[in-house]
Amino acid sequence: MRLTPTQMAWRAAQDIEDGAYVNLGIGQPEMVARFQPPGREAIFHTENGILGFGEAPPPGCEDWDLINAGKKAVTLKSGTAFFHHADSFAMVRGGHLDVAILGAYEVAESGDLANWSTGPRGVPAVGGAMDLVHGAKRVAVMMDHVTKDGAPKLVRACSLPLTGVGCVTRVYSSLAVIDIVAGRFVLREKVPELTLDALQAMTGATLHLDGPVGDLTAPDL
Amino acid sequence: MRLTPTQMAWRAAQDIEDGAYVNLGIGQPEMVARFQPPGREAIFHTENGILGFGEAPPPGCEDWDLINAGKKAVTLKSGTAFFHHADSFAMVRGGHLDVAILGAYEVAESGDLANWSTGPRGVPAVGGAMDLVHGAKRVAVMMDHVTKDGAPKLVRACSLPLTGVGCVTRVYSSLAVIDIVAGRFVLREKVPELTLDALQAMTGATLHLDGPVGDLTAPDL
Amino acid sequence: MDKTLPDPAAAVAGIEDGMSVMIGGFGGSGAPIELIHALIDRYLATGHPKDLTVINNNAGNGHVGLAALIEQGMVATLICSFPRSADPVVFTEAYKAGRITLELVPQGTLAERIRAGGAGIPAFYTPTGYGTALAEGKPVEEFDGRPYVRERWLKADYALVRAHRGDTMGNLTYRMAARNFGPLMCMAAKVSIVQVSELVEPGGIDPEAVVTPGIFVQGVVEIPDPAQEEALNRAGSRYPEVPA
Amino acid sequence: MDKTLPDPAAAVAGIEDGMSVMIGGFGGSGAPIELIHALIDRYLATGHPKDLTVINNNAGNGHVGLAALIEQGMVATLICSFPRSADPVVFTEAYKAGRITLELVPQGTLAERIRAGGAGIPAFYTPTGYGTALAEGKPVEEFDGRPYVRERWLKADYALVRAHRGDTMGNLTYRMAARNFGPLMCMAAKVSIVQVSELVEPGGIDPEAVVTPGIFVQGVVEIPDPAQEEALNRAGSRYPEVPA
Repeated sequence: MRLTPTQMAWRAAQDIEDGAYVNLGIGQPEMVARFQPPGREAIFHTENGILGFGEAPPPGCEDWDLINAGKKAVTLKSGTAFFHHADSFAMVRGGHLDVAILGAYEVAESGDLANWSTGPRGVPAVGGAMDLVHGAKRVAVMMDHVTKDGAPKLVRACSLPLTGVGCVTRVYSSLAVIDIVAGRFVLREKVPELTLDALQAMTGATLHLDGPVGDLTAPDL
Repeated sequence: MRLTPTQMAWRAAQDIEDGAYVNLGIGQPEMVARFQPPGREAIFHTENGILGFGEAPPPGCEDWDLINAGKKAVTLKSGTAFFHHADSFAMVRGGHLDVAILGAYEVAESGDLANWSTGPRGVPAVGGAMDLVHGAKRVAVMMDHVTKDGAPKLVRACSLPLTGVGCVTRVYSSLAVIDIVAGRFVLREKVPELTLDALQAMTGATLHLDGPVGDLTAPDL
Repeated sequence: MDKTLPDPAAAVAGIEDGMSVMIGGFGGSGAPIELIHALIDRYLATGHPKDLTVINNNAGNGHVGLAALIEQGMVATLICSFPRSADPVVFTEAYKAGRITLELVPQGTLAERIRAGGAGIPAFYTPTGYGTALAEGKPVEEFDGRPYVRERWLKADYALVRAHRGDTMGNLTYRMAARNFGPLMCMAAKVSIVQVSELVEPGGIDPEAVVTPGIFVQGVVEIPDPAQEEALNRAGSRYPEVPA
Repeated sequence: MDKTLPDPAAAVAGIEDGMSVMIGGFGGSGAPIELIHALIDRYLATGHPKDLTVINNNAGNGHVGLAALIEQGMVATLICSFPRSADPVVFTEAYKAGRITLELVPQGTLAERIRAGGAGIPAFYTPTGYGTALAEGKPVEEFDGRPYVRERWLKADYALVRAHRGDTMGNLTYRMAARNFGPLMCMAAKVSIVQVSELVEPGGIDPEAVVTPGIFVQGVVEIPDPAQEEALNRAGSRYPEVPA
């Protein structure tokens, strides 16, 4: 009834155009790269200075000078380019990326995103997230619809420290695809097994409709 | 009795240390490169993105993609590097150059420099001069001591539009070598044929002494 | 993904009246002569584009390239650092007659403003120009006891650039000092069109040697033996060759 | 001009108590392990340098390189974007025990602040961090209707960087994603010390391929087969190998 992380990644991948420049956040969003629809080829950017890298090498064949932002080994493809960190974030901040897909703790109906800190305990770490949310033309989030405890992650206002203000435009959750338009959650797709009321009950702010709501389905992956 | 431009360039060259990074202004200062003392090798920077270029090629052998800031053809040397304009001015503005030697219309005892505009007539053009005067660790001027009409070019305050405020630290004139220290002209060397009074009469602000004044002499060039 | 364009005419077809156009080159070195001349051809055939704002380090030399663009009356405003050259007659006459507006910018500030435009930095502080006529009216602030001028980013609708080798994904290398403003302008324009002497397939450029990554480039057109402004001027060329 | 240094010990000999040191690398990629370990050797032998402010993207991994530097108690303050790693125990313990101060900076802002330090730009505006805890207390200004945070340049007394090929004049190339912060840190430090896998004479690097021009480098030391942090950690290494 709910999409697995792999299926969320598959769904997010369907919206990426051929030739798009894409940054995928560390962790689950990285899987989006596996599911490019046939005939489309996106170019993947990583903060640490590679454009157009390829998949992970076979174990034992890693080159530790060729890694992605998650410090995982990647490979070269035809047309790869290397550059330094300032040029890399010029691409980000300068609005040259078409899509960034990030994980999140919370997304507010205003588009506010919280994904870098769960509060004052522990060691804070931000990486490139605060830059990415202001750079890409389209900033999407991929996350479970609710927390492990069942609390909504789509909320009226974030309770956790913000990564960015008003920056998210689409959420691929485990239950729905939701756009953020003018400070409102607009439901585009939901898993067919769930009624609108049931989905609303798991969502921390009002779900608005603007046209028909599609079925959110994904192949078994 | 007065140094020729070539001799001024020779004199300025004597103060450039081995291994110094140097930018020479368009025109007469370019000649400084010819007179590096034996055993010393400076590395020359040009605003349009070359570090470590060599002399002009023989006529007919020019490559018009290999030019200096004065749009004159130059040559490659071992250890040359190319870079874009933002990196080039990062070198300048970031204080990485050891010496910049520029021409001037006027230099004030405050270190103010006027070398880009003779007033509202004509077409204004500034190029890289305003950047260079704030970049190099040592900004020197090489110029005739007086105008063609005999008016002082070393003045109390510049009458022409400024290139930079308080930026010049040494002047190589056709008659003297003068440091600018704490808003005063300090005479270091003068041509021996000229009395101090005669030199002062051709200078628009007081010449101060701080230790002995050397003889400014240069070989026949 | 293939960003190849068939010819210079197609490459400049999207430039409209009133647009801002960054044109690469420092003097003739790096000047995209064929792209500029294609723009002139279109203007002569259709009357468009005109009222352009052009950003270049200089203001043209002789009667080819940027000078020819100005000579046709296509340029309303020029943003540059050094509008002098061996033969600056075209710009000088247009400027003195009030037919063209000049915004003079120190060269390093021009470069940094363009980089800032490409890098999403709306403003920055520089010591350059402080206390001079070129900083009049600009905000000044002290940092660590030293005064600095605040400068704004510079962006454009189009960039026309000459590079050396390009692949079909838009990755570029340049040739010697022809690099100059090219990489910056590719970053700062909505649409960057690049003429390359040699067009190769992806993989034809060492990833370590890429100077402009393809993300900054929207179109590439191959011009195998590009004209050099300096050589044209020494030969006394004009563009178009025989004015109608 | 020859900027060659004989060995890592000589390369780090000038770093004094209380200095700021930029250390290149993104995780282990580009980390100058031999230079860091030479600094530890000196500290173990002399008690100096200590109270360092270190600027790095991360906070070390395992018990080698930057983690080992922190483990020795040589680092008073760390400026970084992401103090997590596969094995962040050294930093985490030091931080929780209050033995090290952390200044957390968004990664792109960190890179741009370092570049600004090298480029003579004392401050710039960025959208990054606006409205977040990391921008608290920083000046905010609107440009074209959008809010931006003002950030200051970041400079350092020293930079320790790993490059790939270097010539004796300090011109450098890097290896793949090991480039990351290296070129920026070389620009922003008073003294930049670079370990290279291969040291060549001037002319041994194609002038088009130079990534860091020699003007940004004060010393070069050849380390032909540099250790990789990731490989050391997978082998369970510690530095020094057997703690005294």
